[in-house]
Amino acid sequence: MDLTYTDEEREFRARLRDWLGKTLPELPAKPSPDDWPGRRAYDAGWQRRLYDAGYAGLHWPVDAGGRGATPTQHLIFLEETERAGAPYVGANFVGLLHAGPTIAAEGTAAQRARWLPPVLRGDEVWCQGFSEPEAGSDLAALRTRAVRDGDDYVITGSKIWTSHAEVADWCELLVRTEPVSEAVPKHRGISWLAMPMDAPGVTVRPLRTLAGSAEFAQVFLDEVRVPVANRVGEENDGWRVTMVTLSFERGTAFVGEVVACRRTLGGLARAAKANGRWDDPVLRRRLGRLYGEFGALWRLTQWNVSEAQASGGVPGVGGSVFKLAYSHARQELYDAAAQVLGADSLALDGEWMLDRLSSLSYTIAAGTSQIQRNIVAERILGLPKGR
Amino acid sequence: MDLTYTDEEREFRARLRDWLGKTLPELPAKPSPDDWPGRRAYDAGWQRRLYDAGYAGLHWPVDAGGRGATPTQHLIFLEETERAGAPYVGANFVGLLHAGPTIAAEGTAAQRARWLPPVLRGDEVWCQGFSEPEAGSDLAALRTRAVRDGDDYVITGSKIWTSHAEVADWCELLVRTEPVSEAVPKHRGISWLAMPMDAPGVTVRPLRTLAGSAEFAQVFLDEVRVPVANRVGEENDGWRVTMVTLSFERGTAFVGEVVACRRTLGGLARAAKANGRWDDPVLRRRLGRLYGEFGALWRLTQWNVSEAQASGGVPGVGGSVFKLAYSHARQELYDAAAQVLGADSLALDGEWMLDRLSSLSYTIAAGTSQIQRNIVAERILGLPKGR
Amino acid sequence: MRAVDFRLTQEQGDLRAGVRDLLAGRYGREALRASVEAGGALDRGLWRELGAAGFFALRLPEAAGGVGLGMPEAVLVFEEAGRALLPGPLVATHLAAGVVAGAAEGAAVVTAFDLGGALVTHLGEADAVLGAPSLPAGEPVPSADPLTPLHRVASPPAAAQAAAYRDEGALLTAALQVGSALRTVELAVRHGGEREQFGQPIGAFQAVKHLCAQMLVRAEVARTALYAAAVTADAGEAAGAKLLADEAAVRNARDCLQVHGGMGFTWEADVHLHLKRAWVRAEQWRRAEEAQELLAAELASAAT
Amino acid sequence: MRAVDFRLTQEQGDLRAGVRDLLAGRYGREALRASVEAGGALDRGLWRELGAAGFFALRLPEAAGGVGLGMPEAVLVFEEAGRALLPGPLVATHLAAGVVAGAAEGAAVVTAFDLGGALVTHLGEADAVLGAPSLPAGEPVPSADPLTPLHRVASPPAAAQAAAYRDEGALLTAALQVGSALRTVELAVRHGGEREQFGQPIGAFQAVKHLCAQMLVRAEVARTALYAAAVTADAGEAAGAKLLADEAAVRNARDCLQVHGGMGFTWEADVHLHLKRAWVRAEQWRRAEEAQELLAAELASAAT
Repeated sequence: MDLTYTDEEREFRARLRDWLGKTLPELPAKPSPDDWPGRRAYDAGWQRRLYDAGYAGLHWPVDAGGRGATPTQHLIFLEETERAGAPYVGANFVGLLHAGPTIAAEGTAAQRARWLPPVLRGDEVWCQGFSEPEAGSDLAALRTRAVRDGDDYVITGSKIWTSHAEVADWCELLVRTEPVSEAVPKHRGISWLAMPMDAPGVTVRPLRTLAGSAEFAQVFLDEVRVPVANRVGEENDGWRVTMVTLSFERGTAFVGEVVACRRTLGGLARAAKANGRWDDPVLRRRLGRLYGEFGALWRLTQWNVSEAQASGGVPGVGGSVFKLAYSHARQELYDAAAQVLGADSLALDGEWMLDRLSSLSYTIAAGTSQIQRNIVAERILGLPKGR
Repeated sequence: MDLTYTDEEREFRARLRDWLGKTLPELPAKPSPDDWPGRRAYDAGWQRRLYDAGYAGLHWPVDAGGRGATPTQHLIFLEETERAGAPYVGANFVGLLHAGPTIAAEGTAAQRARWLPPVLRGDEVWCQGFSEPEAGSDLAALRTRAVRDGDDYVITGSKIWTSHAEVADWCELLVRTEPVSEAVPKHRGISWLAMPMDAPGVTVRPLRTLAGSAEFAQVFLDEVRVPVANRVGEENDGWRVTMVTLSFERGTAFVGEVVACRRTLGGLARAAKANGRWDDPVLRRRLGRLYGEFGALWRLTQWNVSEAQASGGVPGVGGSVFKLAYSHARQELYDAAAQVLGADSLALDGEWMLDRLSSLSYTIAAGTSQIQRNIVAERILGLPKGR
Repeated sequence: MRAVDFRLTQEQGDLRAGVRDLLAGRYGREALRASVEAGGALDRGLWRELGAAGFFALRLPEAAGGVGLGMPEAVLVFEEAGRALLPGPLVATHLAAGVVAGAAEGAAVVTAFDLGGALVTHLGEADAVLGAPSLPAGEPVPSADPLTPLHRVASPPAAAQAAAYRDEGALLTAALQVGSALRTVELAVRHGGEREQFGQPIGAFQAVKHLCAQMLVRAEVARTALYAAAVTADAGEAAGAKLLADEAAVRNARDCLQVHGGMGFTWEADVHLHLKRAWVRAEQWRRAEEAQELLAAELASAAT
Repeated sequence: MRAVDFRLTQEQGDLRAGVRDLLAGRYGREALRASVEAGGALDRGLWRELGAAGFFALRLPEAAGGVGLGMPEAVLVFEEAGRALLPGPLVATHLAAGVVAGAAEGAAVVTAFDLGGALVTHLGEADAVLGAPSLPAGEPVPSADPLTPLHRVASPPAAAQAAAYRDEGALLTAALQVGSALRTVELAVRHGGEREQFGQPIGAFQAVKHLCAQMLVRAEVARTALYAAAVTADAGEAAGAKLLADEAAVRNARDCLQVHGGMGFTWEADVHLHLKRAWVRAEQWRRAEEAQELLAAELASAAT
């Protein structure tokens, strides 16, 4: 156990802080939430600055164009950018955190050369086409069908919960290349494809969330042709390829958010002092407890990163433990915020309610809490599967 | 909706209150918790007084020797005896609340005549032989075997969680009279027998609970002979016969306890005022919330009784809703008590800790909360059974 | 001879069924979604129909042109309104019947300072504010609940203004919450029975089953507290009913959302409407800590 | 180059394994149950062996005859003691090493006024009370925990007496709680895998599975907080670790009991020993509300 930073890490942090201090004031104004092209341009601009400064793909391997930084350096990066209020990864999320790492791990040299550099430069945006209306928690039950026709797959089906579909260039798409049968269980017969979003037959329909915004879309696919060369990994081996991506999602994707939550908690304390509710021990102790809990979650993040560091970068099922604790704590944070604000929490001119609404997805998205508990119970604790 | 009492009910309450005021001071001193024969004698004495005053078997049908009172009168009886601090039903619990009502509902005229009057007079004590070490939540998986031999069943097996086994005269025993097979599912092939506890082959071994007392026993049966005439209901029909009893257990058995909990809550408020913790809003509001919750549970009891009144006396699955809410509230009550008392809650010279320990069984005994939730989900809400 | 009987009388059952039919016909799902898209704007025609059906005049004496029924009947009616997510300042207008002209008939829309501060619901469409001498000016603010427009007034009155109506307001609001809590149980159970994952309806999984069971437990305990408080008119019981009903409505909407998974996170599902409205109602008339303190005070006085 | 690394060093791993082996050999289940039947009476021979193994002198400098290790190593050792339900005033005696003669070697049994009042654990067998000038007189009272005898002293000292040791005492107690919380996960998982009902191990039912999963989550979050606090020696982190560890130990013991069903309610099962001890420890050094207030104060000062 050693929570002190090396000289090298301290220097990395100092340089980054310096750069952020110079760069952030130069950024253009943030676009409005509904201005998708504007958001894409803004996110691309930020990514380009990171690229030029040598911070793009920090944790990607060097042979994939990344900087080969240690997980600890990556953690420092996420911590410092969040503290400084730098832009979120935004439209580049899937490219940098899902599709990119998948291609880096499983793609051919040609595929890496084609797809990775534009992601790092912020030139191309990816979206994710995994979930389907009938295949949510049971992702492997997906039905979108790809039929081989010469050098192409011809794809028909639909996808849901796709962020940034309106502005994406590419979609990391899971399709069924072999129908489920007695001989082929549902986890087999799936393939991973890179689909150009401007291909004929692709229709994007925005999906309005309970927060009133169109953060997601449904993507309808009607005989879309995708070259076989766009398949990453072997045919019918897409489930394994996907799991690489998903374990990234469950491992380190929440680092910045934990930092953000601790900042939120500070704002909450200030608000409670301002409106007098800090004097109510019920509320004060509730916030104290949350402060302790988010402190522990920040440490758990460091722990998971230490583990990832030791295992060569791929986070394990420990991410499920983190996600269960974090998603609950985050919802509790916004419940506490509502208690601090009282009736004022109902007015959307405050800053909290939209975050509270978003937080409702935390126990659902990227594997519901129920699914996470199954994973923890079966894969970590070794409890038997039910009949 | 009418929560006012009729003149007749008010008169019933007044007479009872009057009788309790005269009778309770005449009772002998309570025996110590470990003095089983003393406890039996004490409970029998109390039951005899009830019998002589016309309160025994209040809610039993008249043709079973009961008073045929309405459920509301029964509720008044339980409320007033609890408020007055009258003795609990104690050793007569199974006779009056499980075995007796079962025999009244399912027994022959001869069986009723033999077994019911001594229960009402407090002369004979019953215990319950349902659960087995390997058949807990899955009660129907019981293995204790009864083989027909002339006019007797010859019984071998063991039972667990049997209260008052040391002093009981009779045991309401569930046995397997037909082995489980393809043709005979486990719910079939069970019979209900009245077993004399002094029969050769019956061995009682006390079972110590986490509260340190021997409230329960294991009962070992080694070729015990029980006359076939002691069977209530048809052979192999014991599961249905039993369900009559269990629905009583889940329906109205907690009435007195809810009254007791409200009294406990009052004592807790006094203790908190005395040691100053009442001034802590965290604790005060916690107790306020519990006061509201137990108020609602008392009303839910009345509701269930109203339903039972309308359906002819047999409480339905609504008892599961009550039990889920009540067992949780009761455990929360003792957690709150520990908060009121602080470190003093650790000293067993206080009155709370033993009750706190007992309350730990509430989410387990008479159907765990997990089983109750299955019942509510499947039988009330109609959700499908899992594969 | 009648004994203590918690069950509804024939007349009460008929009343409830009648209101349910009325709302099903007049405020079904299409009307609900139209209200949502209209930002919670009230349908004055529907408001008058509610008035004509006795919704607001229910507890006014017949001599005063009312229906002459009591609080037990009122909570049944409001429970139905809560189920249907009927928008508008229903409680305030009901309390204003016989006090503010036009309220009883549904000709007037009456709101109240029931949020304990500067925020007022439906002020833009209100003809009066309960207990206020005149209609205050207010700035509209975006509302968390699409069915409850909010205004912020510059100088809110002293908290005492709505105090006279607080017990009854809290109880009727609890009825709306109970209706919502019962409705979200139904929505969760229906989805659990229909949605298939891993080769069976998700309602067959214990995780979903047990969530639904606890939802029913919460709703039934709150409903019992509500009915009892309506009959006894006891302030402590009313506070307990509000507390339990707020918890049931909010928790059940949350669990219903969880059962619905991603679908529950969409604008199209009704779940979020129940949740947001439950949040609003939890702040109205008597908040959780106020109810707990009132109950604690009752406990303390009962214990001495 | 070493980076920030939360994982145990080789030496730390060896230390933990060594302590686990020592306790398995010297304080296995038979010894545990013998302690229970003896009402928590201490085995002085074992106490001296613990002393010889460095349990109490672990953090004393080598120059002072100690082992010269730090708090990170101490919490690992105490975690193992918590797993094994090792009885005695372990924390107080450890804190007394170098202060009270004989404590470091396990020759003396030292208790403390760590319950914030008149109750003291193991006073009947203690040679000293940490920070007290002399051994106070006390009356034995029956204890909720069969492994923790209690005395009530006539005139308890001012709360300040144990204050100097509070942060470290809370942290080491948190370590005991974490050990217990991890152990009850193991007990629940083992029972869930073995006990069959309805034709399958009960651990195959989601209801049991999800209970166990949440137990692990609680224990792992608390463990992380504990290790971090041991490294940073930050008072706020120590308070957070105590708070989370208390919750984890108590809740896990409760859930473990639930998974065990009726068997968990028996004296023979070890579950109740974990629960009762967790209750005792939750009252020691820093109670939940004290930890919450300390954390709130830190939050407030960090936020300004």
